[in-house]
Amino acid sequence: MAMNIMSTTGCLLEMCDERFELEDYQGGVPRWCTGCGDNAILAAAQRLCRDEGLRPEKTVFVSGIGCSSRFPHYMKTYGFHGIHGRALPVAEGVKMARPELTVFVNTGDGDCCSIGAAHWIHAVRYNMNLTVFLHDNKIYGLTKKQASPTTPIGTKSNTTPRGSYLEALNPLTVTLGVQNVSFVAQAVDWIPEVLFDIVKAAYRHKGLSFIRIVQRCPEWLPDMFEPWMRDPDKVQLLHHDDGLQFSASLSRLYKNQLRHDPSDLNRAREIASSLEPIPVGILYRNPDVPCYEDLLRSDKLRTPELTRAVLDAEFDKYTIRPQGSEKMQA
Amino acid sequence: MAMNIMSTTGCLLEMCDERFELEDYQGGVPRWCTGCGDNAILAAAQRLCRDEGLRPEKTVFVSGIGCSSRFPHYMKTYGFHGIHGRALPVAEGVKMARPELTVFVNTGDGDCCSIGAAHWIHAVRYNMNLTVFLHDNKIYGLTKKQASPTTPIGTKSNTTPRGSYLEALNPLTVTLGVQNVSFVAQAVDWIPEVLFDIVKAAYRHKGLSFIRIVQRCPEWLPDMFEPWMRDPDKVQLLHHDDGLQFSASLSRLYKNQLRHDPSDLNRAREIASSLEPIPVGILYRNPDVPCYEDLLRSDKLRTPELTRAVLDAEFDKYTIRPQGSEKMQA
Amino acid sequence: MSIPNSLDIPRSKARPPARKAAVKLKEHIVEIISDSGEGAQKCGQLLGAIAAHTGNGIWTTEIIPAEIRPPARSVAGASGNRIRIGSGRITNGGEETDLVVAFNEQVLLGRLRAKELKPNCTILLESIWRTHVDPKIAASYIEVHDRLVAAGYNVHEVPMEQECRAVVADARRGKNMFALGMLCHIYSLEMRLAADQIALAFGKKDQSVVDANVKLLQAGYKWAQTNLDFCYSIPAARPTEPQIVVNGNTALALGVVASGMEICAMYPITPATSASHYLSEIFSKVGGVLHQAEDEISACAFAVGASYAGKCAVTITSGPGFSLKQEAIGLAVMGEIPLVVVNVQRGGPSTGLPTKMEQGDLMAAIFGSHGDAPKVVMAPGTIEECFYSIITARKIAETFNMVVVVLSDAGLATSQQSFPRPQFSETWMAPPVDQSPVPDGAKPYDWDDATGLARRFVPGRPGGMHTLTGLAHDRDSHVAYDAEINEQSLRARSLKLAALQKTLKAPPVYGDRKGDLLVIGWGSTKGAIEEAVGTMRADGHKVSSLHLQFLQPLPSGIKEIMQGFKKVMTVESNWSDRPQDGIIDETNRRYSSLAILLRSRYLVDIDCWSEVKGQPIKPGTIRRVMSEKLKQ
Amino acid sequence: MSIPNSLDIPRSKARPPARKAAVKLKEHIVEIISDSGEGAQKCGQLLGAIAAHTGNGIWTTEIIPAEIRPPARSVAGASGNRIRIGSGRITNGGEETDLVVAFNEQVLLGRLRAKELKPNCTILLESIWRTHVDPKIAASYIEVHDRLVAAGYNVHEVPMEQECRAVVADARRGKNMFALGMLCHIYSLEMRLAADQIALAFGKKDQSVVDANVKLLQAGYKWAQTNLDFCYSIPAARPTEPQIVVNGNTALALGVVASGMEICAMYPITPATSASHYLSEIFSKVGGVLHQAEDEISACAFAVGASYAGKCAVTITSGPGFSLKQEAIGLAVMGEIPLVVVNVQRGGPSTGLPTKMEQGDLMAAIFGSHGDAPKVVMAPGTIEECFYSIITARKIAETFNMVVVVLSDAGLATSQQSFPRPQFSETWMAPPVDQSPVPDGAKPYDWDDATGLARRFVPGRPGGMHTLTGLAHDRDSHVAYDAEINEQSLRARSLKLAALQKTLKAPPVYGDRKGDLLVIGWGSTKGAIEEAVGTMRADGHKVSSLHLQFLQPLPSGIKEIMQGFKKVMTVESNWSDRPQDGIIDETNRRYSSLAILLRSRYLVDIDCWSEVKGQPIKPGTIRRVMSEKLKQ
Ligand SMILES: Cc1ncc(C[n+]2csc(CCOP(=O)(O)OP(=O)(O)O)c2C)c(N)n1
Ligand SMILES: Cc1ncc(C[n+]2csc(CCOP(=O)(O)OP(=O)(O)O)c2C)c(N)n1
Ligand code: SF4
Ligand code: SF4
Ligand SMILES: [Mg+2]
Ligand SMILES: [Mg+2]
Repeated sequence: MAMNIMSTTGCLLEMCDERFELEDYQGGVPRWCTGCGDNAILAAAQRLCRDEGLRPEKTVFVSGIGCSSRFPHYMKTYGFHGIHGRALPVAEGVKMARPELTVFVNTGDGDCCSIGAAHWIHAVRYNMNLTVFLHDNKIYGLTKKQASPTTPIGTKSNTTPRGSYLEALNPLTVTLGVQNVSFVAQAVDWIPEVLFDIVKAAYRHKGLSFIRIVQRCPEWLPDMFEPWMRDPDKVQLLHHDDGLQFSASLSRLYKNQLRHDPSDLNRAREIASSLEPIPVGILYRNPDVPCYEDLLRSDKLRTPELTRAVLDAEFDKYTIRPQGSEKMQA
Repeated sequence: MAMNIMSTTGCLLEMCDERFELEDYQGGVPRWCTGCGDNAILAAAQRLCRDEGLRPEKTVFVSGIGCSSRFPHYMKTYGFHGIHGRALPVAEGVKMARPELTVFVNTGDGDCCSIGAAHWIHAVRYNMNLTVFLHDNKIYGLTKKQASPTTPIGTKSNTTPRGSYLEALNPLTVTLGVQNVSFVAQAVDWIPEVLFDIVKAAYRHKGLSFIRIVQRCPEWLPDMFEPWMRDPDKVQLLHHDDGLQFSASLSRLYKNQLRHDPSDLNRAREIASSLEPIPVGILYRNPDVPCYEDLLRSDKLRTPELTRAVLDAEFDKYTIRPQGSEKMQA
Repeated sequence: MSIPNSLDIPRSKARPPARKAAVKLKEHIVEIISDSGEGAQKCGQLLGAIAAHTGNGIWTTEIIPAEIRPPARSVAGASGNRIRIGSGRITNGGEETDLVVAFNEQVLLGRLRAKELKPNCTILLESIWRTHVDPKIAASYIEVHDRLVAAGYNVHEVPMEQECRAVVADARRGKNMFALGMLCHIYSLEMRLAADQIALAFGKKDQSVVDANVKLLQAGYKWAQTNLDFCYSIPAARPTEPQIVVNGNTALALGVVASGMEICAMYPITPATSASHYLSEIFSKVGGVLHQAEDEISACAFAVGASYAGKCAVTITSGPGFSLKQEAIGLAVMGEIPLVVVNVQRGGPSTGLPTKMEQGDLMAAIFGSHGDAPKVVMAPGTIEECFYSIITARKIAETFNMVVVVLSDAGLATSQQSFPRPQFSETWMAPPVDQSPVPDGAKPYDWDDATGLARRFVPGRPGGMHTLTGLAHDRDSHVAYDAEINEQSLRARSLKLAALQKTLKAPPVYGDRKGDLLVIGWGSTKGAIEEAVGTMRADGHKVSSLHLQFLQPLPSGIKEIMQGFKKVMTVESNWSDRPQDGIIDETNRRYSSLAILLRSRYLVDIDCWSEVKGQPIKPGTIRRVMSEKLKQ
Repeated sequence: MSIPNSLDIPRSKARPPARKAAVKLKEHIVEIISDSGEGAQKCGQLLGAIAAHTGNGIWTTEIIPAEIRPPARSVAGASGNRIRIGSGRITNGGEETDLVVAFNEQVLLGRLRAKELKPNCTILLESIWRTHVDPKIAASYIEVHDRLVAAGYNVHEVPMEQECRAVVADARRGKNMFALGMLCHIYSLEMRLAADQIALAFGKKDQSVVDANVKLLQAGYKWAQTNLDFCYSIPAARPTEPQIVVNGNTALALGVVASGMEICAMYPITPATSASHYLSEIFSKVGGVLHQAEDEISACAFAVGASYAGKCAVTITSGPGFSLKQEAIGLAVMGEIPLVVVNVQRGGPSTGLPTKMEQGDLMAAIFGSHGDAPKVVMAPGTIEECFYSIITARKIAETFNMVVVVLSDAGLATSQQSFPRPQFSETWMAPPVDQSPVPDGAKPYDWDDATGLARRFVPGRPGGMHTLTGLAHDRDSHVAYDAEINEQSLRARSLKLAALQKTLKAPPVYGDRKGDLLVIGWGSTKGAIEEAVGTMRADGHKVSSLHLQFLQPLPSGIKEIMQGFKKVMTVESNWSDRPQDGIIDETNRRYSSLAILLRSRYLVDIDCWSEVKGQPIKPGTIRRVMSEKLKQ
């Protein structure tokens, strides 16, 4: 329950009025498989909400369809569990209508990179102030193990019983190919500390922050993520004064680190191309890309008075007044 | 009309049997506006067909909807003028069913990069042996001047009367962001010689060759392309021993040239990002990416005999024979 | 070529211009056609505006070539406008054309072949081609001219460009105002009004442009006065209240502004797009947002998101886009999210006839989404209804938390008509988004047992947090696969339609409530059907018509109305098999859309007649159909 | 909790096991349920296979939890199988369960709440929980057990895991074979057959696995023999020809192979996907290609492209995917490209009930695409028809150059039934792609005036070059906006349906052709409806049924059949408003889908009854509905 610790000085800022606890964000009991990486993402999101003091009723998690898209049900905020592939346009609509709401998006590798690919490209282009979690488990989870665009080549699945045919799509390089891109990061579910740091940086970035989270699916791909988890050197942490900094303890475990300036797009694309080791951290950030909602929304309020005035001005252009026909035709 | 110049030696190759003239590829009279860049693309395609001796009945041009998608009607080959945004999947189906056909795709910046964006990304990924012309006039032509994803920021259109809001999408960097990409080039309609060279290289590449053609639309954007045409230095020709080589006369006019090795993906992405000057030539080529149709099609022929055999083998798995029930239950 | 052979029409050229008395007409249909870019559109619009300001009823129809820029002087290239001017209210485009001003003989041929000209109509034909340097062009002109004359058309050659040259440098671009001048004389329209309209139209440019155009206007007037041996007047009935003259798409856009909706998401598609063009001009002035999405699915999902967030949104499209939106529409139905979907229908199926009129999407609007997806479907019958239907749609959408589909069509989209200037009312708009805390224990889907209605918690309301889902769900919005819960929620969503239906009354019968034949229609055919019924009744036939604005749910009272008639039939612009085709019989005939709905509901043997020509159905055609039906 | 209160059932525990004589039964319904992953599915499948090999009729139904991996011991988590075993042919899942083997009390509770168990059914319950270390679990077990006993269920506690431990190390994973052994004893099934089936199922793994499982089987058999005081036998009728036992989706996939189609394009979606899984295993063996596209639109467009190129293709999906395909389907209609679209329906609208049965997409199949898009719609009524309908669909598609939609559903998809092993015929397949030169002067759309049929030129044919277009077009496939041409082509596409209809005859009436009540159905409800009619008739009621495989066009002869009955109603699994709801009356009641179609065509007052519970309709329910209708 929310603890109302009203300050005696009557702080004006609404956000200071109440403090929220983790359980204020905990919705239904997650129904993901044991060991499913989605649990770690949920924990990071709930911690973020708490730490940033997000009001549950002003926060919306929007998703598509898939295991990962069950996410909103497990939050105690507002949620929208929509249709397959359309999480991003729904979220854009929410944000455009109500810019004061904090909007997150949960989408899967099928949801985002397959059926939703057009929306993905264009969401990056619109650069609305949304935080996007791409839960990339490299498989179709909910529909029981079909290859997704990010499934590594050769993977046996129910639609590719002799191994999948194509190189995996790299969501990072595609995202970084979009002109308007403003924030791209990569995280892995099994380093919660870094996952949280990235989520926080993404949330604090104004614009569309796109986080690809490599997410384990023990149900269908029990062995896929093993090598990375066994060998910390297969993960390369990206650090920078303008990016993330890692604790000493973490650095002892993850020795493979690279200094990367998130403002360097060309370099970001190069790093993003690496499949082994996988880069983890902020690949690109440009705080100067304007947000679509700011460009599109006028400062006018939709009041009846204004509406009447504008309508009347428009009607005037098309009006024929009775006096106009004072003189009858011969 | 096709001239049948049967060689006396009875050449075995069908392609040698007949020679085709340009008019063998000329269909209905083009209905594009005067000065429309689509005309130049049509001329290049017809010349390619002639020079490569493509049999009209074995050649298919597939398109979506838009001014540019009228293209197939103006060829005298087979054509498929489909629905908006779906040129690529239709072409993929044609090619998968009939790999022996030569299949071209004509698509517009709206058709390909907006409504068709998911198919675009995935067509690049499938890497089927198709030659794709992206007629990029930076506007919705057929529907009368709405901003497209490639419309430069600030452009006035019927849906952006106060100027378009977003940076133009760069089709090259997005395409180059797809892991399986095998051929990316950029051409401009107003240098027909280079356009043709690129079209030829694209056609000869086995795999999906994606050509973004900057195409003038004098009807809606009469001034947009002026600066480039006035100043040849705003175009940068890419040359390489493994890429294009330019004639002396062309090089006199287009002095701004850059040596670029088409096998260098990182460099290709950097060059592709340049908006001014615009790079023209082959940005990337990798002949080693396998084609989806080769991966997916078995060498089996769909004969009744084989069908009977396979069906019987399957039925056997599920069959209960009368003798199975010889013994009745108590 | 199909030039009729009636020959006994006096030709003007034989006679010297005489002093004329204006012949009084009840109405006339005028066309101005040219290559595209020559300004016939503008000329027609202005003629319509002048007539409307005079007090005449008008109906203008755009003549749009199929291509962006068809070749000059081509049969398929006619671009222009057609104006029906009448003494009283005009509700549709009427029959064939009485008088046409053509800038070349080829575009004229196109109209002839389309059978759009009356057999003996008056033709004012630009004569410059007669002496064209290209002998082929000159020959073509002379040949067509002579055949027209021979076929009985009342052809007047007009040296438009030549006359214009005396006034302006670029004579080709001035022709349209010259033509307007001629028409002002021919229809005895006031030059002052015409000059005012020109000033309004060109006011944005500088005064010299206005002046040049007025000069051309006067030259045309003068020429007609001097050279033509006829002129008309169409007495105008003085309107008692201010009118506005707009086309259907402008009316839709104004309706969006008036309805208080704040977000319109769209993807360009003909013939819907011009509504968005207009909105993109004005919407931001009231704090509205026009979002051009990357495709129709995204546009619809965006609108769904905005509506969910508390701002009921609208998405505007045409047939192909409507098909694409079906899944997202189903989500709105399931989530009980209010949503207005406008479908400006065009010829189908598939890409079909993008610029042409058809009413082919009614069944897709009702039944298009998979599963049981009850939604409201309504169709404006006039330009005025285009405006008000959006306001109604928004209100129903938010009252019932339903999807409301508004079916306009290409006929209404580009046609202009005058109607009383709307008086804005605050009740048109929704109250501000409710941000009050949700009462304890309230559930997001507290379906009312009798009406199926539930409240709705929009984000921002404390205590209302829940996750909306497209999966089957219970009153808490929790995913539920339970059999009973599934039936409960299907029932609730369906009951809401019945609840709305209880508030709807059958529209008034046009004509008597008893008779031999009742024609039922919907959407843009309203004016033509009622005009046809009106003339038939004037001729003594016992016919009436009923025009439905709500197609789902159907209002009650229709059965009782039908019982007053011996025969009932629908008249629609969507396909129905012709009974006269040999292979067609009662076991396989595919009826037109409304007929299917009415037959199914009322079990009455309702016949249908339909035409799918890409053109509005003409009153005369409907008259003929009714006569035949009466005889059967 | 809803445990019935009948108490007078003797309980087994009180009595010592006695020497038993097998009680002869006509049929029994058996369920095996567990947490998912515990193998109840497998046990059920094997039981079905053994019974089928014995010569019994069977119908197996999967019990699928809603989540991928629901928590252990959860009410919503039951995973398993339900097998109806009968003496004769079995055509549907039947009524509630007679005997259930449950691996824990929670999954059992779920089935109870879903009202899937007969009030006094026999329960074999794993007893290990009684002594569980977690006192909460033990308490829960005891509480449920006691209440079940009190409620009159015939509960037998079985120490399955404990008994298994004596045989294998991982006792938890062996339970299912133990259970199978018990069931073999209970139903007097032959152990040799059971061992054979186990060998077949585990043959891929090594022999030790087979041996272990056979040991478990024997242990179960023995236990039941020793400890249970009842056993049954269900006499089997010997089939005279070979049968195959597959589920509906496997039958569909086999149909695709048999039809000669070469390309299947799909996007994963429940419950359609398993058909594609199977195809992805076997299709390449016959030179076929299974393409998993990036979305459903792409899958459909891909199939359209392949069909256009001469290889009639199929695309398989379920409701939401079907909605998305509507635009591309319209293109195939317009281009007259043969195409087979399979929609394995699930609960709607929107994402709805992904794993559950419904017949909600009939109207969307007929009317879903914008404009007039005539297509063939057919629905298999049995597993066998799943197989043959694909062959028929391909043939119709290519004969008429039309789109054929095949509507299966989640009920058929995962249910198994035996039917005569098909004998492959070459005529099932299309001839090779025609690559001969096109005759001089032939046109790509040479619509026959009587039937609307046109030939088709596929790429590769010399002289046939043309551009297919989704725009309105003439016989040359040239874009044409002409009014007459548009009507001509709409007419041709529609006539083809009538031409097909002339070849269709009404299906046979099940029962007499005269009587008090005719029930009309379509699709997967066939078995249940006919069973209900059969029992009603046996009870002396004058009822019959008619089951339609073609929904568009409707075959002729239906009206004549209906005339033989006093009352006609449809029974369907899609929503219809309940007349007893206060707000519902004849002016607003929304009828179920087939009822709408039949009412509209035949103007007969056809009532409808429908249930939308996500479950196949039970014969008993239909019987009750018919009885009520007879009384009205
Ligand atoms: C339109 C539509 N197509 C297909 C589906 C079926 N479907 C549900 S989830 C899913 C893919 C899930 O994969 P992903 O997006 O990677 O999410 P995950 O389950 O792996 O988290 C599919 C194909 C659907 N519900 N709707
Ligand atoms: C589903 C659908 N949506 C929208 C349209 C309308 N439409 C036709 S062409 C077009 C865009 C054309 O732009 P582009 O692809 O750039 O081609 P261009 O005309 O510029 O060559 C649109 C939106 C349509 N025909 N179908
Ligand atoms: S199937 Fe995979 S992604 Fe889905 S819940 Fe289980 S582990 Fe997670
Ligand atoms: S509108 Fe533009 S793209 Fe279209 S034909 Fe004209 S010039 Fe070409
Ligand atoms: Mg996934
Ligand atoms: Mg374009």
